[in-house]
Amino acid sequence: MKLLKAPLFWLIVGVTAIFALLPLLSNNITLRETLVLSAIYIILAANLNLMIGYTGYVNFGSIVFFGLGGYLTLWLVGSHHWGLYSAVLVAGVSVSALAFLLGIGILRLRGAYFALATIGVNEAVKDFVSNFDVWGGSEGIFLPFTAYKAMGGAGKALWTVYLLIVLVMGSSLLLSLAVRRSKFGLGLFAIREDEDAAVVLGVKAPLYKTLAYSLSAFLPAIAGGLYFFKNGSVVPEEAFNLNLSIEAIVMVMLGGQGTVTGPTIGAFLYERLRGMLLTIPGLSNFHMVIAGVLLLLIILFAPGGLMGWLYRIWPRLRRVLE
Amino acid sequence: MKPAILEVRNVTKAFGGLIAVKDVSLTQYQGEILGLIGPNGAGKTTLFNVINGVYKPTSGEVIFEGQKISGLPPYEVVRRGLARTHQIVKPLNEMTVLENVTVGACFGPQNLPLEAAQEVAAEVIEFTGLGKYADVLAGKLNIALKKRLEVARALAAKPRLLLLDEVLAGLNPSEVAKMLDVIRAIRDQGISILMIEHIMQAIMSLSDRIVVLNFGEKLAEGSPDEVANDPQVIEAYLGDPEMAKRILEEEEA
Amino acid sequence: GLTVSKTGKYNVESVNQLNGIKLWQKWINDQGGIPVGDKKYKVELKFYDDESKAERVQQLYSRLISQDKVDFLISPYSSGLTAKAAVISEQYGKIMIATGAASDSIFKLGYENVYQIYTPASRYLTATLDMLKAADPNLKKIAIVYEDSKFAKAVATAAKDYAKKIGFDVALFEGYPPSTTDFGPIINKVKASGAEALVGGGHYADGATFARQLYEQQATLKMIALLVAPASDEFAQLGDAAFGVAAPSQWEPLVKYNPNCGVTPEEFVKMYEEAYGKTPAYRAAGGFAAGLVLQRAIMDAGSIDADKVRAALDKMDLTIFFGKIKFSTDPASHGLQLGHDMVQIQWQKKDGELMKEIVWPLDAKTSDLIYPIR
Amino acid sequence: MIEIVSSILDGLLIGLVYGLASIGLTLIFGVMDVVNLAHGAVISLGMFSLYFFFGAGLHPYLALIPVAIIGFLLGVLIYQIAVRRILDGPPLMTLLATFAVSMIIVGIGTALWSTSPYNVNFKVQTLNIFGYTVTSARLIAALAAVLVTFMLYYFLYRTTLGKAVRAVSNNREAAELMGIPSQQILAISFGIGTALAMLSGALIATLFPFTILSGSIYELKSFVASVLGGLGNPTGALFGGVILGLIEGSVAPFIAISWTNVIEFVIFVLILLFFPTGLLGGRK
Amino acid sequence: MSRVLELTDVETGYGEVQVLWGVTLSVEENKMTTLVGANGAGKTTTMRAIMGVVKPWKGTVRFLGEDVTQLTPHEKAQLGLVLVPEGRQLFADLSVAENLEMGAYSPRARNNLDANIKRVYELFPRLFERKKQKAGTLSGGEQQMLAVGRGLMADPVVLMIDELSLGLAPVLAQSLFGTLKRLKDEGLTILLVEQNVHLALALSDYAYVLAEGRVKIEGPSHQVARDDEVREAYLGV
Ligand SMILES: Nc1ncnc2c1ncn2[C@@H]1O[C@H](COP(=O)(O)OP(=O)(O)OP(=O)(O)O)[C@@H](O)[C@H]1O
Ligand SMILES: Nc1ncnc2c1ncn2[C@@H]1O[C@H](COP(=O)(O)OP(=O)(O)OP(=O)(O)O)[C@@H](O)[C@H]1O
Ligand SMILES: [Mg+2]
Ligand SMILES: [Mg+2]
Repeated sequence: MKLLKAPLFWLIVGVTAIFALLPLLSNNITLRETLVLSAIYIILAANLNLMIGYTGYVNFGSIVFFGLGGYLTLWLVGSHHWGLYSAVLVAGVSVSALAFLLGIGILRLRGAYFALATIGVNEAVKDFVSNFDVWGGSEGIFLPFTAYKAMGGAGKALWTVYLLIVLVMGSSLLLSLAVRRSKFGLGLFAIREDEDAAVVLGVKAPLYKTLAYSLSAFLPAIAGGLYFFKNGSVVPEEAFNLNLSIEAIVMVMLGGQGTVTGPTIGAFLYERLRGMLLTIPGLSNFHMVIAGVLLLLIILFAPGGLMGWLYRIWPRLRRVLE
Repeated sequence: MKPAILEVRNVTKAFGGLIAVKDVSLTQYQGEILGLIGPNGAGKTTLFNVINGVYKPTSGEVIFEGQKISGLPPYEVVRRGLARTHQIVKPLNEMTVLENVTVGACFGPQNLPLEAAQEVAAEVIEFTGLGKYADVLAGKLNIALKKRLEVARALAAKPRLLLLDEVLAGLNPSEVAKMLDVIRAIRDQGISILMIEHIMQAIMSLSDRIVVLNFGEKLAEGSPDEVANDPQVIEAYLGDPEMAKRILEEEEA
Repeated sequence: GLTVSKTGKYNVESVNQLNGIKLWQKWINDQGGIPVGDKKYKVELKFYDDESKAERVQQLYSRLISQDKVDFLISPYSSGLTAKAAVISEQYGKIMIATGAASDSIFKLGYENVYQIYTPASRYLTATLDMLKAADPNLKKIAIVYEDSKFAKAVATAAKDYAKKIGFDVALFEGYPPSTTDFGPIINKVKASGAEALVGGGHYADGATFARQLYEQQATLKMIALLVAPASDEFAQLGDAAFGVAAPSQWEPLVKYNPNCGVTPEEFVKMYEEAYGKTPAYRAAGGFAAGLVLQRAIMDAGSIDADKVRAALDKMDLTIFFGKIKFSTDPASHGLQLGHDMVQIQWQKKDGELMKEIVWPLDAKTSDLIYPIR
Repeated sequence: MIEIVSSILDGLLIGLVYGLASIGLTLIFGVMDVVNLAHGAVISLGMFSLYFFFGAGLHPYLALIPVAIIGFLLGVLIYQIAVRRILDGPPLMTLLATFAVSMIIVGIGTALWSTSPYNVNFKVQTLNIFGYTVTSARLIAALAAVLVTFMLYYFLYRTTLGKAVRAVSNNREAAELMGIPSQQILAISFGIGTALAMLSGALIATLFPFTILSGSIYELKSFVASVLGGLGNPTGALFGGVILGLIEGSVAPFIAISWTNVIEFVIFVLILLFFPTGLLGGRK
Repeated sequence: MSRVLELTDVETGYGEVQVLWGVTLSVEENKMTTLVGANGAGKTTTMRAIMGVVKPWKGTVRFLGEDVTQLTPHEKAQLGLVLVPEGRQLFADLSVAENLEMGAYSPRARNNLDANIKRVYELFPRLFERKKQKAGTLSGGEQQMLAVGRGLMADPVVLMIDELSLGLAPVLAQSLFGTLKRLKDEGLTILLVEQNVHLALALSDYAYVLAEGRVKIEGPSHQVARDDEVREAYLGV
């Protein structure tokens, strides 16, 4: 495989290993809970990047995959007593399939219309689930504690889930890299730059972008399943939190869309920034303002995202950190 | 006579009330360079768009190598061996020239894997004289280079028929002459060419036959000489080709 | 340790609750701390802002446990956030006193370390319906309109069953989305249903808006009882629209309980007014009560060892200034509050001034129920 | 029957208010292709401005004038600080910048006013027309929406400055070459868009209680309304708002209220599938 | 005879890529001056530098004796320096009439709006027929007429036109050249970039040949037209 020769491949493997081993070896739970949120954000950003950065379609409502994955998983585990592994896999596959069908419809829209329609999809699903009694309606689904016992107790279960989330994170990044270096990725880039031209050049745009949409749903759905399993419950506002969706766009753009490294760094920094501001005492009332100001400063002075800025000051980086 | 590669049969294309192409039929033979001229807004580009599937004809059909292609989406049309360039260039701005051309090679009729496509792209780039720009982002090229990029991308697909829409616009006479050599070389590879052009010396010297459109309808068809001397064509399109010379003489007098 | 929603949608409620907890901390530390054997433990509080966001709660509770090494936990505000925190507390076997969380369902998931202070949702409106029955035995049609959130829906569903049981006809049973500001369509439906009394609501913002629009749109109802919102003092800002609106409340400053431990209601109110310059609402009382219950359990256990404290909590049967406290020990609903009961308040006018009066239970009332109100 | 009619009429009135809320958004998008994520925050600010002017003793409708002026100045400020520099940058950066502005506004608002609800308490008349009850505040808000849309239309299509706004939105460089000070025009447009958002917030505040976060609901409605009408098309936005309101009003009597949003968003997505640039057509 | 527009040692480019390497040229009143050069020689860039669309890195642009190097494009346009840009750049969603009105946005042009609009409609009766139509739906030739018409509305002191005949049918190109000659005869100062080098040299008074961002040859047009090097490199003979 040519992929194995890419420096970035090994970097991804390394970062994933660090995520897994650091809290494990030091048995540091705070670190784990901090990293789990980073990992989730990285998963969301990396997969969203397949749409925004690679295909050029801004998905405002990407969180819908995450939420549906969470719901399906908790429903299967909670009400049907499935094991976690099979539940998240089924959730991933079904959400991905659903995205494919949905994509056939809404990917005919372009630009801001697509972006805003995805908000509509997310809100429609959220409101539907709020009314859907099989999934507990607005009360959501709460996992009985026995679900953790089946995995050797809460303590062990949460470690397992953490490692799985890190694995999904690693897979998301490798997927980003693999797509980027493939013929499929080249087709997506062409669509991003000019869809009409791409079609005339022979790219099957309707199929390609629907595949990208569907692909970008798979791992977030699994991550949603794991994350909400860890939380022990899922309710509509948390599962389909539009704001988190928009924050995911912020992470992608902050790091630099279209690259593999950018969204990862963007997600990590964004989570750390918000998390740190929350725990610094004196700032309590103003942490949001400070986060906003910092974000604005970054945007104004590094408008190409962090990667754009890094590439500019150190062009050779482009070859290593794609 | 050689067999036909492309047949346009009674094609009409309307946008709302406006009929841009009206009942046009034409035939292109294998290995031929066929010129398409006509006043601005005559429907030339629209006809191209119908041929390669960007638009569905309102009525009529397009036959390529004996098979009906009208109604197929553009990506299917390319895969059958019919590539085109755009009058209003459409470079993939944030991708390099090499990547642009690779897209053409990758998704064309040969459906090459990525690496093979890159090799083909590199060859085509040399052939079209874009060699030193291979790693430049396409958005950074000037208009003339972008036009050349259009040609390179279409060529990389290894089509059997190539549609060229005003690829000479914006070139000065010497550059036009160089580009004519490139086009002839393409034809010598056995690729048939259908081209739209407003630069008369060029199209007259290059084409085997010429079709003239006016207000969406076919006004004339024939060899360059026949067309150039057709009074209808002169009135609607050519005007007085000797004007420049006349003005020059006036000034000097 | 605990997290507090200093920002986000729960900030008012949550900060009130924190004030109560802080007051307890000061009170006990002024006495030298919690007496355990011959030692006295000073109470130290550690809290973070959770932005009312679920994704932060687990991160911050883990931090409290493993980094700040707190011994006991108090829940965040709201059932939703408490459920997230419970997963973490359970994982480490840390005891968490849940205040500001009235859901029943959290306590039916098999958790062993979570203890509820509030009257659970299933019993929230039952007393209100009893009161209505007593005031007007002939009234039949009522409307139950609730905020479509975990808490309010649970309350409303339990109320519907109870209403049917005691002979009411539920003419309209409907939820509205939590972010609703325009109640026009709902009020149209209430009018169309022919209901004569309305119970329901959800949290503060929606309840206040609902009450105001019921008034503006001239819905003629004999009684209106809403969750949460009328129990807050801010509700008086609605002016005429507040008049006559009733609410179940976890606690009121005027209640007359005779505690067998800790402070009396009067003492608590006085302390609170001195500390914060305003009368405490029930959330603050709940905060204080959470501290008190924890303190009492530690004293009973004679240790801060989690197992011993847990045993003390399981055995607990107290009356404090907040009312009765007794936890379920049934494994299927461990930690659920069984002892505590709701009181009913109504906004009435004294000398043209809007006042909150206790109207139910009859032995605790400060004024008679006004009925019908419109 | 009367319930159904009044429900639909209520829907119409609230729909006009949604329309008003979305006009500012659609204007800014139409002129400079910026999806303004600070829109909701600005609407909230409009609500609070009205609250404070009212608290200072000004009649709420009179207070609309200073609110609009503040909105205009705020818009110009936001444009100059956060938008101007990156307008020519990568296409989505303005999304981030306005998101950051939104965080700053909401953050400051939360610190100052917490997230608890505020209320503008002024006596409104209730009108009773053929058994249909409507508050005068609703009627006035709806009429104001129509009036403002008309004025904006007149401005854009009949005045030279308005045409310059459209010219800049079509082709900034060409406008500059024709002597049109494009930066000034963009700042003015952002100012007008923001003023409209503040105005709509102020009008909503006369109807409903609000918190610093309330604007986000109207931001969402604004997205939907302006897409339905066709992005960048002010009349379309009003039209889109009315459609939203009518959907809400006409389904409410027949199904549980909590389903209205589902229906609304499903209809929204469906309409888009058939009219990919909105019902009245807008910018692509 | 006065020099209305003068460039001295102008250098500029895009990003880090330098395109112009010290261009010095001048345009005289009531004359038509032509800029000739290969693709990418920097003709368009020169015009953009004159207008300030790209800022000159070095050198000065003087207009009517004043140093205008640092002015923004709209300020220059208001002084009477008007460019009809490459690729037309119309306001596609505005009507023909509105496009013309926007051409006359600057205060000095607004005073003569009525007279100018009449003149433009006389020059291009076709535009009068279509004045309500959206500019974006015009055919290529009509768009070019509108672009020139819009430039004239600005009441230019110097009219700069980039690629007048690009993509135009021969008959239309001839008629536009005719129009240009008439405008010149009426006293307008014109700076022209045109790939139809034969015609451009025939019509103009003075010519500059640009190569790789530098002026290579200059002189009266008929002399330049006879220059052997020019004939080979640009006229294809
Ligand atoms: N998508 C469209 N919608 C509406 N009208 C169109 C569309 N595309 C082209 N037209 C109109 O159809 C007519 C023919 O246009 P077309 O682009 O085919 O002309 P052309 O012959 O290529 O002209 P030119 O030589 O100027 O390029 C024109 O009047 C044009 O305005
Ligand atoms: N926007 C841009 N960004 C980067 N480089 C550019 C840009 N526009 C032009 N260039 C480069 O500047 C050089 C000069 O271009 P310019 O457009 O001035 O040439 P020109 O003489 O007008 O050519 P043409 O005959 O093609 O119009 C070219 O090499 C071109 O690639
Ligand atoms: Mg054409
Ligand atoms: Mg040029």
